[in-house]
Amino acid sequence: MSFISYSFVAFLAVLYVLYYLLPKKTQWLLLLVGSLVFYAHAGWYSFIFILVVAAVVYTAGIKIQDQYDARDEEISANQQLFSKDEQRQIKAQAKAKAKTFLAASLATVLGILAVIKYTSFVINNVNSIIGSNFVPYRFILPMGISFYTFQSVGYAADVYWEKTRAERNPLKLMLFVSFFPQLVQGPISRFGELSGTLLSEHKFEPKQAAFGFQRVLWGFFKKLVVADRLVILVRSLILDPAAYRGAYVVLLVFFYAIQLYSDFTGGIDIAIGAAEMFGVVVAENFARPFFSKNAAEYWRRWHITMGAWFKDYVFYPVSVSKAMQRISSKSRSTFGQKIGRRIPVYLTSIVVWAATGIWHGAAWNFVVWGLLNCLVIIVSQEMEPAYKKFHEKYPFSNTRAYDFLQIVRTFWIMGFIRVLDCYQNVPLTFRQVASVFTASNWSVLFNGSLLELGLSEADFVAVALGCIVMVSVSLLQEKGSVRELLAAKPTVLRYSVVWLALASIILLGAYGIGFDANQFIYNRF
Amino acid sequence: MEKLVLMLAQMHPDVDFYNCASLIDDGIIDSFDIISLVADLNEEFEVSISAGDIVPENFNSAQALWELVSRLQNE
Amino acid sequence: MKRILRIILPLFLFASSFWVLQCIVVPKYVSENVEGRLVAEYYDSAGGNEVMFLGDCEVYSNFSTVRLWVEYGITSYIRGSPQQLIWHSYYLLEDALRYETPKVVVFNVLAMKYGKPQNEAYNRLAIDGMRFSKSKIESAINSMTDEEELVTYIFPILRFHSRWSELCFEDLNIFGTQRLSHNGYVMRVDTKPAMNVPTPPPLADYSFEDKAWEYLDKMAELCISNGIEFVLVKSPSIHPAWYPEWDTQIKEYADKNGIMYVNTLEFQRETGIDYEKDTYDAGMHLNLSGAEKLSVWFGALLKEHFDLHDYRYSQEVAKVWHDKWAYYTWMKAVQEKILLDDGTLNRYY
Amino acid sequence: MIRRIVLTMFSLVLVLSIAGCSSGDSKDHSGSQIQNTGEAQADKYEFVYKGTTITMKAKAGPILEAIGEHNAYYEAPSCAFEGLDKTYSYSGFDVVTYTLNGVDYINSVVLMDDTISTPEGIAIGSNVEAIKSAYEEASAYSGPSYTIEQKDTILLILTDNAVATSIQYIAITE
Repeated sequence: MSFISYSFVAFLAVLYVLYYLLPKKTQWLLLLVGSLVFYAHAGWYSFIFILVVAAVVYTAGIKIQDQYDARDEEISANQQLFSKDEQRQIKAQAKAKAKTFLAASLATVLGILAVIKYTSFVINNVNSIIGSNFVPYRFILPMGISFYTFQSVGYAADVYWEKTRAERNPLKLMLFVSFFPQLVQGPISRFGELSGTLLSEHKFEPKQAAFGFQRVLWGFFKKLVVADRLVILVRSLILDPAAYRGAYVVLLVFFYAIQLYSDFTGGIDIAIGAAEMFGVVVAENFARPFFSKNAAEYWRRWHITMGAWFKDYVFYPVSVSKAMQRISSKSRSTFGQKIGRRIPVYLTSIVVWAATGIWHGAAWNFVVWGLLNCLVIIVSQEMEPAYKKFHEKYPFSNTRAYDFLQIVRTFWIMGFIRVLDCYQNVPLTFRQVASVFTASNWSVLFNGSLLELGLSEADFVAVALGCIVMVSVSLLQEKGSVRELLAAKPTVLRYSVVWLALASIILLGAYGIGFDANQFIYNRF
Repeated sequence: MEKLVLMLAQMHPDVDFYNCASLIDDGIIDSFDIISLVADLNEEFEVSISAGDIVPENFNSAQALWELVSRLQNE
Repeated sequence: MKRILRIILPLFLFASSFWVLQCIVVPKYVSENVEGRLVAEYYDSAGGNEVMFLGDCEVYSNFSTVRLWVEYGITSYIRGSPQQLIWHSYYLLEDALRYETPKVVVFNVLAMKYGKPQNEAYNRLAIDGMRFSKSKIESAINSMTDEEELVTYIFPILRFHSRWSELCFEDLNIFGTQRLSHNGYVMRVDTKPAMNVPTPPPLADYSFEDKAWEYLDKMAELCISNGIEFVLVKSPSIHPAWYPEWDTQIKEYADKNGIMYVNTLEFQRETGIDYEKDTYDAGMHLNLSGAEKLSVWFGALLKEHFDLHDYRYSQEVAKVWHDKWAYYTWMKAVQEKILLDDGTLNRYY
Repeated sequence: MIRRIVLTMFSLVLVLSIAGCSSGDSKDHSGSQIQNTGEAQADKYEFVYKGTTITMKAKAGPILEAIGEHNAYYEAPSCAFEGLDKTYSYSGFDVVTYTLNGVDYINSVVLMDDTISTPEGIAIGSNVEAIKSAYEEASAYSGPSYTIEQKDTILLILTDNAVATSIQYIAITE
C-alpha cells in the first residue's frame, strides 16, 4: 500500500479513530494489527520474510539476554566467593556464548537479505567474469526488507552490547520491526529510542494531533506537487540518454536532485507525521541537506538514521576489531603518527561506503556511487589544513556569500554523483557527465525545448511554487519549528494555511489518471 | 588519569581536557581521534574497548573516558 | 456551545470551499463534448414522462421527443449519453425510477456488443451527470476500467483537479448552462448523404458477452417489477454495422421473454428514412428530418401497442410542453441560420 | 549446541530462498525504478500490397500514399469525441484507420474478394489445408476461425465448409 493512495488515507483515518477510542492498554496492539494489515497489502509472499526476520531476532535477543542475566545472577549470588579472575572468566564465557547467538542471527537475517537481493547480481558478475552462463534468478523484493532487516540487526547488536534489554514479548518486538510508517523507507530506528514511545500509552492531545496532521500534509505536498510531477521530466531525460546529452544532463542533475529530495523527504514527513499523530516520536531523517557546505556535513543531514546505523554497526565495530587494530598499529609504526592514524579510518570508510552503496541496490552503479561519496569526503578531509590556511589568509571566505558558494558547490557535487542512480550504468553515466563539458546545446535551456519533456508551463509553475515554499519553510526551520511558529499565530491564519496546503495538494497534485505517479524511490527495496 | 589526559593533549594540545565535557557533541574529537584513541587505550591499559562502548556518554569528557577504562580494567 | 462552533465552523467552511472548487474544476461541456451535459439535464424535466428511451447517440440523435408530443401527445424522455453501455443504461433507469415510473421503456440494443468497460472518457460522460445515489455508485463500480478509482466518482475534484491550468470563463458558471437537449433529443439539421458505406467485415464470434445478457435480464426484471412495458429497438443507423447474427439472437431473446423488439432497419419503406437527406454524418445519426420521420412512425407503433395518454388535452401538461416545443422550433431556426451563414453546423445554438 | 543453532539458521535461509524461487515473475525495485525497458520484435505476418507493408498501428499517411489512389472513402465520427474512423476501399481490400490526437493510424486491413492474397499466398477461397501449411507454426486453430495473435497484429482467417471466407489483419489496441 503506497503512502499516496486513497486506501492509505482511509487506513490512516480509521486506525486513528480506533486508536483513541480503544482503551489505552491495547493501543500498541492496534498499531501492530494496523502494521500487519498495511504490510499484508504487499502480498503474502513478503509477509513470510518479515515474520522470519522478527522471529530470528527475537530468539537471538532472548538467548543473549538469558546469558547475561545468568552471568549477573551467578556473580551477585556469590559475590565474595569468586575472585576477580573468576568473575572475569564468567563474564568472558557469557560474552562468548552471547556472541555465537548474535553471529548466528546476523548470519541468517543478513543471509536472507543477501540471497533475495543479490543473487542475480552475483550470478551476472560471475557469468561475465568466468564466461559461464548460469541463469540469474531475480527474486521479488519483499516490501521494506532492507529497512526492517537493518533495524532488526541493530536491535540484536544493541542487546549484545547491553545497550538495551531484550524484549520478552514477541508481539511488541514484531511491532518494533513492522511499525507501518517507517516500514516502507525508514527512518531506521533504534529499539532503545523507539520502544519507549511506541509501546507506551498515549492520551489524545489536540496539539500533537494537529502537528502530526500538518506534517503529513507537508509530506503529501512535497510528494504530490513536486516529486511526482518531476518524475515525468526525469524519466523522459533518462530513457533516451543518447538524445538528451550535454546541457540536458545538467538539467537532469538539477531536477533529479529536487525530485529525489521532495520524494524522499516527503515520504519521511508522512511517516514521521503519521507516527506523531499516534503520539509516537520517530527519529528525524533529514535536516535540510541542501544547506550543507561540504560532503561530510551533507551526509550528517541526508538520511541521518542510515548514516548513524552504518557508523554504529559497521564503522566502529570494523575499526575496533582486532584485525583493524593490528593494521592501525602497523601503519602507525611504518608511516608515522600523522599519516599512520589516517589509513585505518580511510580503509574502514571505504568498506562502509561500499556497503552503503550496495545496500541501496544490487548494481555496480550504487557501489560506485558509494565509493565516490567516500572519495569526496576523504579528499575534503585531507584538504582540511589547506582550507584552514585559505580561510585565515582570505577574510572574504568567512562571509555569508562564500558560504552560499560552498552550498551551491556541494549541491552540484552531490547531484552529479547522485545521477548514477538515474542511468543505472556506470560507463554510460560517466559518458553523459563528460558530455556536459563538451556540450554545445546550452540554448536548449531557454528555447522552450524544456516543454517537450512531458511537462507544460503550468507544471513548471507548480514545481517552481513548490520549490519556493520548500525553500522558505527550510529557511524558517533553520531557526526553529515552523509548526510552533504557526501554533502561535491566530487560529484563523492557522486554518487558512492548512486549507491552502490541502487545496494545493488536491488541485496541483500530480496524481490520478494522466499522471503515472511512481512509487517512492526507496519503496520495496 | 594523567596518562589519559596526556594522550588526549597529544592529539589536541589546545583543549583543556580537565573540565571540558562535550568533546563529541562539540566535534572536538572526530571519528579519527576516537579510533586511534581506542587503539592507544587498548594498548596502554590492556583493555578491549568494544564498539558498543563507543557512545557519546563515554567519550564526552576525559573523566567519562577514565571511568570507562577503569570499568573495563576490572572486567 | 463555543467549543462545538469552533469545530463545526471550520469543517463547514472547508467542505463548502472545496465544493465550490469542485464545481469550478469539473468540466462544463459547453464548448466541447457538449453531450456531457445530457445526463444532468434530465433532473430539470424529471416526472410525468410516460415513455423513457435509453441508449447511446443512436437514440438521442434519432428519436425526437417533441415530435412525439406534437404528433401523439406522448410525453417521453431520452436518458442517453455517448457510447452508453448497457449497465450505464440499467443504472440510469434505476436512477430515473426514483423520480417517476414511465409506462414504457425503450432500450437500443446496439450496446449489447460491448461486454467489458470501454474507456474512462465515456464512463465519465455517462456517470458524472447523475445525482449522488446508490445507482451512481453501482454504475461506477461496474463501469470502471482498472486505472479508475471509485472515490474519483464520489469526489470528481480528485479526477479533474489537473484542469486548474486550463480553466476558462465557461467554467465559472457553476449554476448550469443553457439546455442542450429537448427532453434528451439532440437536434442537428445539417445533412451529409451516406455514400459507399463499407460492407462490414465478418466477425470471428458473434455471441454477446455474459455481462451484456446479465444486464439485459436485469433491465427486463426491473421493468416487470415496476409494471413497465419493456421494448427493445435497433435504431436505424447504418454504421456501425448491426450484423444479422446479432439480430437473430435479440429476436430469440425477445420472443422467449415476450418482449416487443423493433429493428427499424427492416422498416425503411415504412419510416421513409432517406439516407441521402436524413443523416448528418453519412448514415451514423439521423438529422432533424430523419428523426421526425422515425418518431412519427414509431409513435404510431407505441400508441397501437400501449395505452399512452394523449396529454395534448390536459391543460398544465400542454403548457409545459408548449415551452419545450417553442425552444425546439427556436433552435431549429437558429441552426438553419448557422448553416446558411457558416456553411457548416459548428455549434448547436 | 552452537553447531545446532548455526545448522537451523542455515536451513532456514535455504528454505526461504526456495520459497522465494517459487514466486512468479519478479520485478526488481532496486534503487530508483524510473528505468523501464520494453522489448520489441516485429510481427511476422503482415499484409503487403504493391511492395508496401501495411503495419498495424503505424502512421496511416505515408502508407496510404505509397499504395496509391483509393476507389472509395467513408469516414465516421466516433460518438462524442473528435477523431474519425476512416475506411479507404481499394480493389479487393479495405483499409480502416483511427485517429489519436489528430494523427491517423492503421487499425485494420480487410480482404474483400479473391483477387488479393496474403504474402503467404492465402486468399478468400483457399482451402483449409493450404491455410494450415502456410501458417503452420504460428497459428491457433479453434473451430471455423483461425486466429494468429502476434505483438501488434491479429491475423484472422474465417472459414466456412473448409474454405476461407474472410481474411483480416486487426490491430491489437488495449
